[in-house]
Amino acid sequence: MSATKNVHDVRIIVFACRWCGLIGADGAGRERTALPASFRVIPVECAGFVEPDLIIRALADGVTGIAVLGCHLGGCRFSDGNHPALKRLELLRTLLDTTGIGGRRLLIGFGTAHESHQFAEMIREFHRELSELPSPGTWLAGTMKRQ
Amino acid sequence: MLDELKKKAREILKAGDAQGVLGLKRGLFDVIHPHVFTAAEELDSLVTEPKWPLAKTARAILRDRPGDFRLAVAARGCDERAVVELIKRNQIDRERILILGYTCGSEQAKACLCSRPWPEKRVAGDIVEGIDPLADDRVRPYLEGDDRARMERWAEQLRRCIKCYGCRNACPICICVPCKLEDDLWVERGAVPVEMVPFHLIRAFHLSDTCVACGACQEACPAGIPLMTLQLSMREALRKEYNYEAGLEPERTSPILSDFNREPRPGQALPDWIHTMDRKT
Amino acid sequence: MSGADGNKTEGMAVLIVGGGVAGVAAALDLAAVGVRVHLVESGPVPGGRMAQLDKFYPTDHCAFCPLWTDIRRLREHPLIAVHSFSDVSSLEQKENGVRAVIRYRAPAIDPERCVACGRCVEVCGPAAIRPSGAHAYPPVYLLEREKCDRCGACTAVCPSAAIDLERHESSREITAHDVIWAPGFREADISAFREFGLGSHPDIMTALEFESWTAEAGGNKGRVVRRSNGAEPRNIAFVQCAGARDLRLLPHCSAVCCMHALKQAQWVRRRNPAVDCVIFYTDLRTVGRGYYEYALRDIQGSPVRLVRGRPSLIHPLPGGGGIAVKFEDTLTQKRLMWNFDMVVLNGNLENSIRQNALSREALPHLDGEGFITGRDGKASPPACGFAAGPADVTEAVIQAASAAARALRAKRS
Amino acid sequence: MGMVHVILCRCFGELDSALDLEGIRTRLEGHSDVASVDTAGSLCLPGDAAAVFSRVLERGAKKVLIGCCSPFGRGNVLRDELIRGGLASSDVVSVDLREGCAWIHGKDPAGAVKKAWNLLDMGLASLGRAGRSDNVTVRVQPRALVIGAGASGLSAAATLAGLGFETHLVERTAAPGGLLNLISRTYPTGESGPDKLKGFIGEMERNPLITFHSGTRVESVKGYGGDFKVRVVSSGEAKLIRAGAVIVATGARVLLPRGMMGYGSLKNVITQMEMERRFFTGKVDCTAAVLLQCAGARSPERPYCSTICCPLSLKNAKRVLKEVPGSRAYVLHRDIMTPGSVLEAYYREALRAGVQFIRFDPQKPPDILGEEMFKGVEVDDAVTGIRRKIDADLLVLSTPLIPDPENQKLAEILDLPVDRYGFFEETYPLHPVETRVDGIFICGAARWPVSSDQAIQQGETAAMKAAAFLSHEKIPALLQSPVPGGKAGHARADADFCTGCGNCTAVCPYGACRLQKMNGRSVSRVIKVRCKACGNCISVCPNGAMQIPERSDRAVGEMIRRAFREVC
Repeated sequence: MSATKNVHDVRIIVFACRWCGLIGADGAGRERTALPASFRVIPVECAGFVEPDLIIRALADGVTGIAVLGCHLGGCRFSDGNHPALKRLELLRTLLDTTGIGGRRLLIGFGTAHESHQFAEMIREFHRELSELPSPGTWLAGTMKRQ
Repeated sequence: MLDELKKKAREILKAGDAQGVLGLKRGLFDVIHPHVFTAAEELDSLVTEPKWPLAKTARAILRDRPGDFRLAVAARGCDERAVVELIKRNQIDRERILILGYTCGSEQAKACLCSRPWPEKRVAGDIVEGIDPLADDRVRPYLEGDDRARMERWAEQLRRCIKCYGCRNACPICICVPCKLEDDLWVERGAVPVEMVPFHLIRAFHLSDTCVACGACQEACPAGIPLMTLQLSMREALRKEYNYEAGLEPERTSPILSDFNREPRPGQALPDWIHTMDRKT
Repeated sequence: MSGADGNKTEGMAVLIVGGGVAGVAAALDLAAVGVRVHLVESGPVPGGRMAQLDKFYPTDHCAFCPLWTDIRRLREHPLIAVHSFSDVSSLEQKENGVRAVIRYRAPAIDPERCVACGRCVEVCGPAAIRPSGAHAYPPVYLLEREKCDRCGACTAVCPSAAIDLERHESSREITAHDVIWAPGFREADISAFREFGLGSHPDIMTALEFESWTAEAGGNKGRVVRRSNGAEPRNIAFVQCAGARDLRLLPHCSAVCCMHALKQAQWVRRRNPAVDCVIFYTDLRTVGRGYYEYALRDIQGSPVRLVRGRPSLIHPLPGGGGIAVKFEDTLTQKRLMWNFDMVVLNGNLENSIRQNALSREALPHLDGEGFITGRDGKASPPACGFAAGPADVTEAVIQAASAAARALRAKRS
Repeated sequence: MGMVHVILCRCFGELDSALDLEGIRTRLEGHSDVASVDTAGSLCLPGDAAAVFSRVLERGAKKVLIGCCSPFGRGNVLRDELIRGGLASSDVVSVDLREGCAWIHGKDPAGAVKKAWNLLDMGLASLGRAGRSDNVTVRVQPRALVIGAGASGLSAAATLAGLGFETHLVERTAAPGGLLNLISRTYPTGESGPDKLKGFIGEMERNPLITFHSGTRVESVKGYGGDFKVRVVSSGEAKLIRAGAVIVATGARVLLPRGMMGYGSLKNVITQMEMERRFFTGKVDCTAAVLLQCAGARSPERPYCSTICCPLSLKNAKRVLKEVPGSRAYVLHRDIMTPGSVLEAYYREALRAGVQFIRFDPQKPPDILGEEMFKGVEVDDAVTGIRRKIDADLLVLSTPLIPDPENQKLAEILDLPVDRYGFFEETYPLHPVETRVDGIFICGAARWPVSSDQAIQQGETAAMKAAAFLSHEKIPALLQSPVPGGKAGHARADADFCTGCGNCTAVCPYGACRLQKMNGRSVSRVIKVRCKACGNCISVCPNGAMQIPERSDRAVGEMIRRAFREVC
């Protein structure tokens, strides 16, 4: 992997809950905020829908960063379904830290991305941070050839 | 300690509390293997060395014996904790199992990096001080230091994995049939060396809140990969956040399966806004 | 969902005046049992005051969060007709129902055809077109007629032919079996009371002004700054019962403002811990579920100071050095004067029935203090939210369903 | 040949140039999953949906992928109309190409085009692998069950009967009325408690739709919203009631302040309830009464304000002055909680009637004087700063309403959460009487301390919400959802994969997963009606046995893989 990372190597998957996480992205779009095209949004019903194994699988498929945008704790329409989700994702961050992949590759934003400026700033900062993180290296990149 | 255990086992068999005692037997040609002792006399050949995880064996035995068969298990601390986790996961019926706990020696504790080398229901042996696994120098290089170096160190270890599933089969808590690691969606089939991230991280995360740190996976790994070290950081996180340790409290389900009202973080208010970029919005 | 066989609700219709949180709740409850609803909303989209709030207590949510899903249910429901930009010009009680004339102030930009592409904004000289609120659902563009110089550039550039400057008022008559009043509240004008100093300094503002000034979706993106010079304030005074519990103007207690001030103080502390907040109260009324602990969290958690005493004079200091607040702290009996960078006046809330019912006979019977309570024995139409008496969001939604039940039972018997 | 009909919106040219729709269109036509591709000038104006429908039927495509604008903009207009027209919601996917792609990446056109292709490819991946949950419909039992015949229970039953629904009213004690039977006068109108309920009790006896079960307790509740099987027991004999909706109106208890401020040790120290009994019997016999507010409330053990003690105390203070000529009445308070217009006017009337209000600092509570008989109080008046000594011959403690001790048991029976004070908890703001179990509603003091008028009003509120359930013969499970537009589907556990570990039963916020014995081992089974498709069970299921067909792991895994694929 080239030492200096060009912009196309950053690949962010954003799991955004349809009731709060997605609103910031929509607002940012309507205000024509210019953001790097390095993220793809997958809408989910609730942050609880985001399976930790899927995040691990995404890392192996060449995704360099995952953001999970859910509702504010106590604001989940599914009767506090986002509480266990938050606990799981924080535990997954510990595991990613231990193996050196870096918990910072998993961004958890509960109730913090519903405004367009919040979403825009978060994506820019996440993009910058990921481009500074060491390149995923062969072992993390796993089997890119499986496309 | 061994004869205390034998005495207790004989009492239980005689009193009919259990129809069988699961322990290690020194059989023909001094081969040691797990055995269900049904008669009191047989118990002379009961041994407690080497360390052998018996929880999963106990589950299998109880599965194919009639409903009223009760089994006693000669269990070390980690075996007992593994049985408690299996009870919590409805794999073993609480009434049909009895724990004959015996303690481990300090060198065994040092070998397994064990912090609690004694069972709750102790029948034989005296309690020895456990060690703090995170402070051990076999573990520290894999948990501290800078990300880049740590990632390389883990990569160098995990690259030697030959996907023999030994770790999964030895683990007393890994009970899923079929297992996700055999599914093509999660781990590519037939690729050796294995896709390190999915195989090892998915397996490690599934056991994040159930691993009793018995070290069976590490001992079973032919490539000698420090697999238990993967779990230690998550166990530490659970202990620090919710003071929960797998296998200790039979009535308490894992804290990450419930909301903050039922399983709060002691001493912390409900974290209402979370932004892991450590930027206070 | 057609009505069930059990009760006779087919063909029933109810007129709801006011599309705020109470009106929306009442509309959804009635439609759920198969009753057709006419929801008259004066603004561009339903949401009312709650849509203007940034956060709301006691859960510290974004206010639009629970609201927009209910507004979406409203739009999807086949039985509910939402009349935006409308109000009730006349209302006649008939023996089996009500005949109402709804005045529709047709907007220049038709919300059903506007695709929010924003091209009209670029070509509009006098900048008379702006997008509706940050989280209006669906997003529409509004043309302010007074700024518009009718040049027609926008009409030409609009791809979906949504703009028609000639569109004017029109009226529409509907018959319904009953009316539910839910017009909500507005801030009474207390600039006449010199001691509050409203209007004498840009940093003296009412609660709703402060809410939109520091809103996360607002221009300052959640930052707490002074309106006079944009600098960060050192301290903020929240003055309660400004104009309320005061026989000169509003004898009632507006019920929501103590908790609202606590919420605003808490949010100021979250956004800028260096700002000191002082709440001048008379009785700190924290009555609902978790409200008192919300107040405790405010006081013990972060040093928000409570002073029991109504300021006697709020006056900007000459030379712009801030605002002087003279008051007696009735718990220490000391007369003090402190300087504040910002002052927020809470409490001057009155219901907006008169604003919604334009003609005399459209006005329902009001009790002595201008609310629809039927306290003095006269029959009063079902009402919910501030129209029936000061109430917060939870109370308003509870009253909405009970008003709907009363309207339904009256017509079935 | 694929099964998906793709329709791309040019949005009057907004997307045309920015995303090179023609290039994408030709590439899509070559895609294996795609049956046909069309572009349209707009998709959200009246008449557009009809055009799309005709083309979909013409091509016989089963699934539709729409490339348009954001669901918060007008991206839902066409999708909702297609679903109303008959297509299943999992067979119509809309991809946000405008706000989420063309506009947000205006400065990086190459990146925007690649992203548009990837987003459409992901939409095809999810459409291709979307199954469909079988749509269970609930046959609604057209009758309601109200637990508790206090003010809110009676009002709920009367309202439901008034709306034409058969109602069973279950009361633990022998007679209806609850706490109001003991209240001699209620504020603000002054009507007596029993008089206030006379109308409701009369309605209960007269109306054939209401069946009253006195001395009856709820033993168990099975089933789900629309069809609850409730076992009630009265004097040992059990009955089964099948109800479409259940209303919890079990009320609350008044705290007996034993060992507090002389209660129990000093004579003439009573609670407000005993004061009411004195007014009933007419033996008030006191010349000077001190009414002490927040007795046991707003304290560390009960950190909440109980709403009714201040207005109740104002009423009793005024009555003492009126009924005992020459008497004096003092209200010792920390804040007078009379919010709103009606209660504030009531407070003014009490002031004019001559009740004296003394505010005290919670850190310096008043001292109670007297050895066996209450003699008076000494208190630091916070407003004047002087220490006042009041001699009086009656001390009335205003104690808060506390949750009924049986709430915990009933909460387990109904599988409802109680809040940290012990009252039943609502699910979500703007839905104050609804709970996490559809079809079970809470009202009155069981939900939170309320006045008699509020209890009656909340009874009507809960009845109205229950009527929404009972007024439908059949309710499709897919529409019982806390979010608009219905549920994404229901979860389903694959019996051979499931090892019975119970993770899903622990994590499900709705208790929709239950473990069931199946040939010797326990297997998880999902109650489709209770499941709201929040996805938590899928995330904690170790071997993927639990899936929601509309959004399986395979679909999302494939979407991730295609997210950054090169345009081929």
